[in-house]
Amino acid sequence: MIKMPSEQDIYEEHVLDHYEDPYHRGPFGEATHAHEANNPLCGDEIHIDLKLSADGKVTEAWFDGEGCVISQASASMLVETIEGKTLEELQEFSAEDMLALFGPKLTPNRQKCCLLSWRVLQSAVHSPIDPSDDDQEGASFSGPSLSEES
Amino acid sequence: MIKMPSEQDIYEEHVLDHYEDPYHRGPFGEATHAHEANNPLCGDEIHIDLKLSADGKVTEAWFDGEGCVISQASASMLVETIEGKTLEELQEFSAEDMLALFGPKLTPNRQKCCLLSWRVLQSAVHSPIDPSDDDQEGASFSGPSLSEES
Amino acid sequence: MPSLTHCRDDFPILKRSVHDGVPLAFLDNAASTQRPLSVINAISECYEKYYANVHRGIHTLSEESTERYERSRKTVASFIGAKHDHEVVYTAGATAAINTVARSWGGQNLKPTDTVLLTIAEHHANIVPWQQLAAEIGFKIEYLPLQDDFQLETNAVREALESYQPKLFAFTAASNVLGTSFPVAEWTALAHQQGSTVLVDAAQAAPHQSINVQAWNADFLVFSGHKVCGPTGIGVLHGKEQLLEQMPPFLGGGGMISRVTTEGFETAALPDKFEAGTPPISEAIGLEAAVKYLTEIGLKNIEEHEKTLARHAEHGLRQIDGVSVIGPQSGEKTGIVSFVLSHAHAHDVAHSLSDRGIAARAGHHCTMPLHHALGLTATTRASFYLYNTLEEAEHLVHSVAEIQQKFTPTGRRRRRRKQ
Amino acid sequence: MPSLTHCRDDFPILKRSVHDGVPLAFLDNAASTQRPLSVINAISECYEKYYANVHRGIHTLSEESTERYERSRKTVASFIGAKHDHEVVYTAGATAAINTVARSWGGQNLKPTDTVLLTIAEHHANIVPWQQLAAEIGFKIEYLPLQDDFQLETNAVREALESYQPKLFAFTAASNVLGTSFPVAEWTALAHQQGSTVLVDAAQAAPHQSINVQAWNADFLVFSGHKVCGPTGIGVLHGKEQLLEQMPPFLGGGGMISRVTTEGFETAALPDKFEAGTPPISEAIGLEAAVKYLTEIGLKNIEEHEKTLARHAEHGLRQIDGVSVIGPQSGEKTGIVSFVLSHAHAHDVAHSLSDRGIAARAGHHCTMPLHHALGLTATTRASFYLYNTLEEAEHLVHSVAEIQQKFTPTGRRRRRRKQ
Ligand SMILES: Cc1ncc(COP(=O)(O)O)c(C=O)c1O
Ligand SMILES: Cc1ncc(COP(=O)(O)O)c(C=O)c1O
Repeated sequence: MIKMPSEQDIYEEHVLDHYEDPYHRGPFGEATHAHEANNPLCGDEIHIDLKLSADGKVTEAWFDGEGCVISQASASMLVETIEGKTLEELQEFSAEDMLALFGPKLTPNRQKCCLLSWRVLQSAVHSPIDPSDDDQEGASFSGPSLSEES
Repeated sequence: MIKMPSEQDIYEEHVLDHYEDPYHRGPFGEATHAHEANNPLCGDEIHIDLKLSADGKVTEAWFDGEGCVISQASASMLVETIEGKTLEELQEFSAEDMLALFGPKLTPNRQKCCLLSWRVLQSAVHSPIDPSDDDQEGASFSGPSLSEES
Repeated sequence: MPSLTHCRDDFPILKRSVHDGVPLAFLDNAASTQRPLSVINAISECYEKYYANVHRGIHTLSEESTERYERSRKTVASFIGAKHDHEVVYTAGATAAINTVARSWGGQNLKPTDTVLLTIAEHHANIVPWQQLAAEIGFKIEYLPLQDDFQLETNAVREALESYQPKLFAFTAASNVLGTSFPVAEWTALAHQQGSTVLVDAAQAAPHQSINVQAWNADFLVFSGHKVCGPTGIGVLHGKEQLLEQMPPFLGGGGMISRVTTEGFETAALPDKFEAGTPPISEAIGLEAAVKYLTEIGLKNIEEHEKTLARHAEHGLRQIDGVSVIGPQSGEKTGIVSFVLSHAHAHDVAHSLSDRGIAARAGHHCTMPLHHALGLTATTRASFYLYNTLEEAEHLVHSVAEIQQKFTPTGRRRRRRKQ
Repeated sequence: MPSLTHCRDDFPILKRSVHDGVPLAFLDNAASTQRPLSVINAISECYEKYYANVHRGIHTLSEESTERYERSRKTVASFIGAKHDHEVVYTAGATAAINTVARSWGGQNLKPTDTVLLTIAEHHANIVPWQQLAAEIGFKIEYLPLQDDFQLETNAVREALESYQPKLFAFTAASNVLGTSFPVAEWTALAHQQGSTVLVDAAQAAPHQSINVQAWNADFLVFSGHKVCGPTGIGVLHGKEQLLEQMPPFLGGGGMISRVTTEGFETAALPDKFEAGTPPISEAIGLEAAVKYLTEIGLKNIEEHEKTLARHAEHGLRQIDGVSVIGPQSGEKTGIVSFVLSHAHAHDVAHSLSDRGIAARAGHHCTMPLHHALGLTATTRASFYLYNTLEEAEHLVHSVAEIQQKFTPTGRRRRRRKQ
């Protein structure tokens, strides 16, 4: 039997803080890499902008988007965390790490909200913003699918 | 709950008599009307030949076919019964009448065996054997369908 | 209003608590209903007492199963007022039923120059199959828009029918989001005047209102077992005899043929023609029990009961600052209320409702085009059924008020990261 | 052989008498099996304790149902040794699964000049969908014939593959009539050498032998829930990830999309892409219980048990004058024995067996082309499963001997009609 985490657990102070006062939310003019995707479950949208240095480090990370507390707060936590990380470190940053970063335990359906920004990030690092801008490989995700509810 | 009639009931003397010593079974050269069909359930086949008089009476009826005791015995009983009948009388001869003529009570699935000849008869009266032989309307049955088993 | 409170005892699941003793208020009935014990027992009894594969097996269990399977068809046929039992075809669900009509009738009848008319309020089940077919054949799909008050007037339907002259008009009898129902008989008559064939998606109507397919006169009608207190895994396609007879079969396999050779096959008579393979046997038997249960309580009573609850909830929700109900103020309404909160996302609302024991849906409810047209990405939906109570409706209203309050921005500051 | 007699207690239906106290000997397992209490209870429990529509509902019941539904997929994936859970797609049955491959993969890949290779022993479910598609597209269908001894040698398969170069080779892993099974891995490897795609109909294999889709290496594999002690209304399509990903969706509706606009739709990821509409939820949960039950007893034990019974029955039947067994004397055999009597039609045999409590099938068993090739219209089939006993096998043999005797012509004379 699944124990549905209660409101207090999930919407804890830390989470609501990130929701109301997000880190690096908004447009970012100096991005070298970017990606965006939506979660068809709820229409949540996340856009991530990255500035990667020549030696493969994230010098700056921004997000923008719309959606539920979990998707937006987790995106804020993610961009805050990854600044300064190398590409290898990002690649190693697993879905489990993302859930751990978020903190409160989530049911499978709400994990999808939390993992949206993480997925977008995985694609963003492969999506340079430049004339050869049609690199579309980021569009196909692996992992649990994001389908709709009925 | 369906009570499956037992062997003794269904394969009673009268039925087996008709099976082993059928009435007017075989080819009949003087038919004016004829039809045949099969029961996909078991592959039973019944062909019926009728000789209709100008005033719309069955002067002679024959059948031929292959199949289970019930389909063959009931066909024999049917052709024996209908000789001398008018077309109106045939039209009025219902599926229930056919089951009553057969005698032993049948479960729904075995009623299909019993009603095969009756269906063929209903089509045969509309299927004259003559140059305008392409009257195909007899091919579509009404009533319970004769589908296959799995 | 006749109290239906005694019905609650018939549904074992309603006794459970959600967590930590919080009782369940199941308001997710538009997604799927719960089952009374009589349905659960009918399924168990089938497997425990007389199950065998149906279709003319010559042994006692198969005779019994076949008889019960076909008795179910008869009961369902009379539940919807069908002229012939064999006009009732069992499918895997409403979705499968619409796909059957699309591929079989549509594949045969729709031409590149044709138009299929839908409403913007259709469920994806009544959009995507037509889009798939349109991609193959090349016909056009037009959508009837809603007015600003969420209504769709018969006049607009008449005009669209006249100007598009659609080969098919496919519409839902009741919206799964707006809480409205459409005048099926009237629209069908208008469509027939233009020579259009009509498919009615009754997935949200069958659970709540008495249906008479002959009075409605639609050419096709579909609904799902799991939304009428029946099992999952079964749906109903009703088609007029003449249409079903002219259509090619859809799925191929055992049971739908009268003869197969290495060269080809001959199709069986109705309804077998559209029931390829081993059918949903225990599901049909469960569906019969469900339909009997609803009939005993009376569709009229059910409709009245759930409307009372839904209107009560709607009234309460409309009083809350920052809550908007997505649906008209008046007109023919059903037991569904969808809404949005100015301060909380639909998902967070549903989550917080669940903490309070209330099961509601959040999302686009498989109506993305409708949500897009309304400028929304997601709504929260409460949908009532015969076993719900006035207390639950009130609990919903109070909970939504609390949630709207709780998610009001308070000028929080994120703790700065130690670097 | 390990006795499986204790299993009988797990199946409530086996306690019933057929009529007048005659005990039931259920030998119609190839048509559909019975269910152990654990399966029946899993279904009831789902409806009584945690049912709601699945797919990302944000409330406790929907979370629980979704979790159980997806856990079922995991269990079934490991039951057949699938590489990925999302290679397991739930359908309405084996028939629906084959139709899905035909319409989706076949519609995309088969060209007018192509050939589809089948065996003459296929079930209609693995013939008619290809005939329907061939009528549209225009490709050829070829059938591998049987030898006089009912066998189909690998050499003949190799030659046919070489000469026809089929785009698809679709064959049954075990015949539902002949009581034989085919060397799936070997034939699949040969087909792949010729560049053919392979579909394996495992409807009669899954209940009785341990399947490893990775070892078999077939591109598609299908089976039905109701033949593995699971519920009706559910079947399994296994496809290799890469193939499923390249295929267009089949049925359209809710759940299989990631986005719908008025202009068109985007398809969801696997496995949702092929699961349009509300899926068979309680059926999936029942199927998981069935697969666990079979795994606990051990497929090896089941196979051995039913083979012993079937060979015992076959040996006895072959001794009876006028009885012919329709199947080879040797080779890889399963728990199925089909036969014909010189004096009695298959229907009369099944009927008379039923009088003696024995449930057996009579007819063409959805294999008309096979029966035609054998010069038969109908056979009687006894099919054994884990809960059958040696006594039942012997009862069958004695009963058949009696029936052959009873229907021996005796020179009866019909009473002449009084005119
Ligand atoms: C070999 C074979 N394939 C396919 C099927 C079809 O299975 P279902 O009727 O469950 O779809 C059957 C069962 O009748 C079968 O025996
Ligand atoms: C209006 C409407 N149509 C069709 C469907 C599809 O029904 P199912 O998922 O049972 O196939 C639904 C249910 O979600 C619905 O609400």
